[in-house]
Amino acid sequence: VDNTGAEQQEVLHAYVGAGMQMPMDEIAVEFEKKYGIKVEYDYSGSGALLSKIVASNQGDIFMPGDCSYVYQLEDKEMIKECSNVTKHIPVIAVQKGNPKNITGLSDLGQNGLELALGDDSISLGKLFKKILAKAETKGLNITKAVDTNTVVTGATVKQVLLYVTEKNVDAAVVWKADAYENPDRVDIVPIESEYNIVKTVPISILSTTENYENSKLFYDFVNNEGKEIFEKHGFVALE
Amino acid sequence: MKNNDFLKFFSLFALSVFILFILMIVMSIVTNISFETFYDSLFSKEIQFAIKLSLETASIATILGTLLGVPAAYALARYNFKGKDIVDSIVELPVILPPLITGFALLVFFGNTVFGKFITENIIEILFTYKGTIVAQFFVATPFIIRTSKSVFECIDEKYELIAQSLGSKKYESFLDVVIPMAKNGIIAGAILAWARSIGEFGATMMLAGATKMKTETLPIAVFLNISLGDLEKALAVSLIFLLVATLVLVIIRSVLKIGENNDRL
Amino acid sequence: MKNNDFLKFFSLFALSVFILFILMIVMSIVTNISFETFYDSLFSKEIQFAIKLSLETASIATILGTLLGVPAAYALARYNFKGKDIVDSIVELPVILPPLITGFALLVFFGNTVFGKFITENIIEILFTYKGTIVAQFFVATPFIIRTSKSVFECIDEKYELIAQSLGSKKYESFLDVVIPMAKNGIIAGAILAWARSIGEFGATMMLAGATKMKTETLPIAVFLNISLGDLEKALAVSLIFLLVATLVLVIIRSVLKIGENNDRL
Amino acid sequence: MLVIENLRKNLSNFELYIEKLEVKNSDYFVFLGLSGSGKTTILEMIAGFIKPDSGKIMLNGVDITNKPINERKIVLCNGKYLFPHLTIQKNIEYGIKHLKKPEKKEKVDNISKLLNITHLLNRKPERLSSGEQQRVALAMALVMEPEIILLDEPLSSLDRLLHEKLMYDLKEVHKSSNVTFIHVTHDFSEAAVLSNKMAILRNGKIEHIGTLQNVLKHPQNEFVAKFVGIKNILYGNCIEKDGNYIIQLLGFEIPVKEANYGEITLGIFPKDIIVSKKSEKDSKIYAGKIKSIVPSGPFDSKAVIEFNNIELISEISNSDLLKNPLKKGDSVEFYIDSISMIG
Amino acid sequence: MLVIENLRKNLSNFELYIEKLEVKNSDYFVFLGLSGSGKTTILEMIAGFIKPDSGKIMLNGVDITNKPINERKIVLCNGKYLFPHLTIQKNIEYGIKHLKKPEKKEKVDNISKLLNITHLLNRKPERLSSGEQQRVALAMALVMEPEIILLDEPLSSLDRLLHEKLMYDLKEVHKSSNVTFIHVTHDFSEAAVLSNKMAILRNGKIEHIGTLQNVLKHPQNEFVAKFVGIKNILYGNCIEKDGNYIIQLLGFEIPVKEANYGEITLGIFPKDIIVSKKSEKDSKIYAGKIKSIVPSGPFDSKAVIEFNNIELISEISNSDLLKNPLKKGDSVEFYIDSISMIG
Ligand SMILES: Nc1ncnc2c1ncn2[C@@H]1O[C@H](COP(=O)(O)OP(=O)(O)OP(=O)(O)O)[C@@H](O)[C@H]1O
Ligand SMILES: Nc1ncnc2c1ncn2[C@@H]1O[C@H](COP(=O)(O)OP(=O)(O)OP(=O)(O)O)[C@@H](O)[C@H]1O
Ligand code: MOO
Ligand SMILES: [Mg+2]
Ligand SMILES: [Mg+2]
Repeated sequence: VDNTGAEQQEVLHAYVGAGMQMPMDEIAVEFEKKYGIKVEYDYSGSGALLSKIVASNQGDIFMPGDCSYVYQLEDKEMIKECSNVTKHIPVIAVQKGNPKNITGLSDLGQNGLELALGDDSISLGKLFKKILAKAETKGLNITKAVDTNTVVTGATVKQVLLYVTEKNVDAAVVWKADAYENPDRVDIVPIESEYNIVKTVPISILSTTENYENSKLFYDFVNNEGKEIFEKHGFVALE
Repeated sequence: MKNNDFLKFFSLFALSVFILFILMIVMSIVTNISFETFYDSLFSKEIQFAIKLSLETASIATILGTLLGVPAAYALARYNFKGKDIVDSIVELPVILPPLITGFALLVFFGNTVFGKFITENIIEILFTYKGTIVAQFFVATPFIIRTSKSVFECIDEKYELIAQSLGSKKYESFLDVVIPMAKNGIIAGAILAWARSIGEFGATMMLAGATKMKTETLPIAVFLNISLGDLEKALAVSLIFLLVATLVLVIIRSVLKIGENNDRL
Repeated sequence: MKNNDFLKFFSLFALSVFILFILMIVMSIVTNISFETFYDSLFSKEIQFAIKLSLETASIATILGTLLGVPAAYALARYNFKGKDIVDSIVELPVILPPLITGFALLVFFGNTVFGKFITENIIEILFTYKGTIVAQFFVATPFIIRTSKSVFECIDEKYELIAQSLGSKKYESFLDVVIPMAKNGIIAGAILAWARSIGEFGATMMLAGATKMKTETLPIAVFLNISLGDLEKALAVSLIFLLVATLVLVIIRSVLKIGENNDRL
Repeated sequence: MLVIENLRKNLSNFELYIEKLEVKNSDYFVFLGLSGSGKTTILEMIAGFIKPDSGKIMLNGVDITNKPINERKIVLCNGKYLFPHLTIQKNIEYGIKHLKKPEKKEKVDNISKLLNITHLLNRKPERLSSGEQQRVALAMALVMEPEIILLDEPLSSLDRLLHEKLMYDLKEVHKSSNVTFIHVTHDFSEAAVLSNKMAILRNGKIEHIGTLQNVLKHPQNEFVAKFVGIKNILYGNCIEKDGNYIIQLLGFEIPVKEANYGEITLGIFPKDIIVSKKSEKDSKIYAGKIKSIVPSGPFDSKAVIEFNNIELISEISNSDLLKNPLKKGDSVEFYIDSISMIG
Repeated sequence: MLVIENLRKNLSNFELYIEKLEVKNSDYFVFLGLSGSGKTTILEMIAGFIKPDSGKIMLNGVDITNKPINERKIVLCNGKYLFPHLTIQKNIEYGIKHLKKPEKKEKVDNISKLLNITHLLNRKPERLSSGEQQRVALAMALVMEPEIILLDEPLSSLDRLLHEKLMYDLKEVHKSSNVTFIHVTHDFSEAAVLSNKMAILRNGKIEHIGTLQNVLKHPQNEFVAKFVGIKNILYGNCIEKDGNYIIQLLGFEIPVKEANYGEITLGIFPKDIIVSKKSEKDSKIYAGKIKSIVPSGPFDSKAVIEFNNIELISEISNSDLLKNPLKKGDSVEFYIDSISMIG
């Protein structure tokens, strides 16, 4: 089963947020071409990955959907190095053709609109709470209305998005990159920049790594060549 | 009998190995929680809600599954029809299917098909409510009831029913008067299994009902949410709570049944 | 017999309702896939790998589970010891525990406890390899083998063993010569159940072995990854592939066993 | 009257066929047959548990072949199938559960007294002996006052003393009710004691229907003869001589009462070959030689007597043997007390 | 020789206790008892299937009480427990599986011929009749050439004809081997035919050990008497008179051969109360009155004779009744052919 080929081939174990499969798979191919080092991704929700790292005490690279997860590990002194790679931009995903004619954040308070959000336990959920709070300070009081309209909260971003693609709800707040992958099923409505808060996707080297040199090579590769690939997949790279 | 006891030694050894394995897993959970976290979790409003919701939905799903599954099992045990082998296999599908896929398919069915939409819109709101939790649990639990009841029905000599009919009962009367009481223990065993399966159900539940706090958050979902938060200790604490609640209920049910049995013998 | 057939009507009706429910779920999957997506998925390298890995790990886990579970079941069926009731309940724990919690606890055990670490570092690398998949599947599948085998052993009159011993066999010989062949069908039924449970196992597998493409990606994990990708259609296609593979294998095993049985009767 | 006509049932490689059978009301009818001869199958068709492939079953002129089980007024009772979850009281009440309480109580009380099971009413069936279970089953059937009660080997698996007691009880109960009893057994002496009429089954066919006397004296064929205990089967010629009928058998002549010309088959019970120097009834005395002698029970022995190149089996009581000991090779004289005509 | 001493076993509310029992080598020993009397329990202790609570079992001087089952050279055989997954051939070979192939084949062939099961060797047990299954079980045991073969009701559940055949076969097989047979049954006539010696069990205790003659003539107590078929139990005084022993019974005097002073219990078999005007042996003739008469089997009837305020049960052959019909109320004369001394 273990057909890693050459037995002594060096392998990196990287925990990567499941939402970044597309760009990261491509990066792994390029990286292996260049250095002959194989990268194995363990995809899952960022929080699940965090728990996994703490529980298993193993791994080289951690790339969650949000910096906060890295901070938590830093508190436990499990992070060697960390930098930001791309932006994660929250957007409103609506059903194809935008039947409810949603134009921005303010429309999410519409009477009878059905809304799916991320649970507070995932970064997207937490972030959206902050966005609503920010909007309040700027005079857009829709927190209550949004609360009423929220028919479901999901435990992963993909789950939240799924409810839109499956037409179970009218709109959902997701990362732009996720919505971007489903162009034939959802339309993207940006959140007005005055309210929006953008997250950054970090990459970090774990202190549990047993091969710092290779980890560092990959870390640098993602920070340089990787950014281009991320942009190809709808992410907005950081300068 | 020493030279002969290799079998006893070996089989008890195998049993011990597996038991130890399980206990180590449980210990892994227990030793990683501080009492405080456990206490706080147990008495947090959210977890109290999750306990209540878990117990309620699992019980309702089990009752519904029993009401539908027991007659279905009887049909499978007693009547012959074309394609019975296939029907038998179809009944088992929900056991084979990973809950994730099940939940996904249920979501598609209720959200995206004419018939499913009709139900959700006109009869009962299933998506994103605790009713969805029940539907998902019902779906994965009922096969256990059908399978167990079926094998009990097959064990009960059909002559008891025929003799009951010979004594003047209608067919459905002989079923209710004779078959059901005789199959009681087997049916209950199946229902317990189904209940255990229901209360632990996670994948399908999460898809269909969502993971909405204080609304559709069952104990397994609470664990998942805490894992997502990266709060390892709290996740483990909730896991332990789940373990205690489920075990407690099963032990109580079993001992109540045992007392009932002993009374029978008096 | 018209006035009497209410029972037949009602029980067949209940059965049909549940079967229809399942079929609708399956149809929800099938109708949302284009043939192309299905074809592409089926013949993609990744899915081919997942099929192979799923079949292999589930089979190995089932074999290991049988080797440990059958003697353990025998011990539970034949010997009396203190705390047997408790042991009986502990064996069932992996059935009650949501796989997510199981996988999580296994992860803590192998990654964070002295004994578990010792195993992973010195004996066998379990975390994030296909061996982890097998361990997780073994853990959730073995209770099914123990439970089924135990009830078959309890059904087999102990006199057969005693008579075999009377005819000169040692205890372990009477177990191997007489009990095992007599319990064969029950053990196989348990193993099939365990296999089905293993191949569908997702939560524990993902925790312990990770969701690494072309390495620990079983079919259910492939479904998960595709859902994570947001590629609904492909997720459904992989679900269908899973369904077909699992059903096919089960049908083949069952019909092979049936042929064997018929030969017995010749 | 129960009438069965052209009843046919195929079960894997077994075929049951009954051309015609009539059981009068209030009769005690016994089906006799070895294991697998189809006894249970017949009972279950009469009860309606299984459907015949073709043919008719009529009760008092009404065709009941396709009547639902619960409307036949025919009850099959079987002590092995008491309802295990109910007390004996509830078991007996089962068939009359629609009646009012006092009425039920009275009926159960009466029937329990009749069958001597009053002290068992509060127990569960598992705590009864097989004999008691059979009694309860009978009570369950009787309390319904059916037309016919069907009994499937009610006395098998009882031990000796119990067997005898329950057999006479059955006879009593039948006499005191006017229900038709149809009883199935493989034990000929049960049939002899209980039945007004019996049918001997083999392989799904009735070989003989008749009273006990008829079966003993005129068994329909060699199977029936062997079944009822005839161990000596001989072939002879029946002729008339001087106004008397005589069977010529291997050079000897045996006088018989009835005429039956031509080659005929004869049967002699072992007990009817009597070793003695003197016939009580002036039957002819033959001379033979003991070939072997072994006990056949506590009081009798089985002697094989060689006589004119054939072997005859005779039953000799042990008390006679005590007076006149016999051993292999001894010469003996004997006479034949009674002969059955086979066919 | 098998010796059992002070063997004790408690099972829920049943207690088995055997003070002393000896079974000689090559004997055919039969345990007789009703259901639940402890027959199976004794056999299983001898076989080693269950452990006694206390006491000793010795075989040829060696204490085997705690020996593993497979080292006892004692085989329990039971047709109900053939190994269902093996052919008859493999079943018979089971106990000699360590032997070489040709040797095995020879042994199996010989034993199969002896027991007439050669044609069954390739079948599975489920396809055999109960009689055939018992034969196979016997073959499985015999082929091992054990010291003792234990048989748990080998003839029960066989039908009449088969029962007789297999019973004589068992006797033959026992004679031709020199294995000790210990056989358990509830059927007294089986014991009468087969045993050299029998033990009658009740409620876990041996009530009587002896030969057939001994059991019939001197049953240890009333239970044994009833068990062997004595239906008349009377109490009398034995005195000496003119050099002869006489039992005074309800005003009459019955001459007996053996002395046994004081109040004694007597038993009379129904067949020994002979209705006749003339005693063959000059026994005393009594006069009584028929109280009831019912058939007791195909050839005999049971008459209750009232005599001097007691009831005697007599067996009268139906052929005698045909000659001299009797009915309720008739006066009859009878004599007593033989008396058993109980105690
Ligand atoms: N459901 C069935 N399917 C196939 N064959 C059957 C079925 N029931 C009975 N038989 C066969 O029919 C024959 C008659 O069976 P039945 O039970 O009537 O015999 P029986 O005289 O009652 O025997 P017993 O004395 O053993 O009870 C047997 O050869 C049996 O194998
Ligand atoms: N395992 C047991 N536990 C408790 N009681 C038992 C057990 N085995 C037997 N007994 C009881 O011991 C008594 C003797 O049983 P045993 O089987 O020896 O009788 P038996 O003479 O063989 O009867 P049968 O003729 O019915 O086979 C019975 O009262 C029975 O209920
Ligand atoms: O990387 Mo995420 O869990 O999809 O935020
Ligand atoms: Mg029958
Ligand atoms: Mg017994």
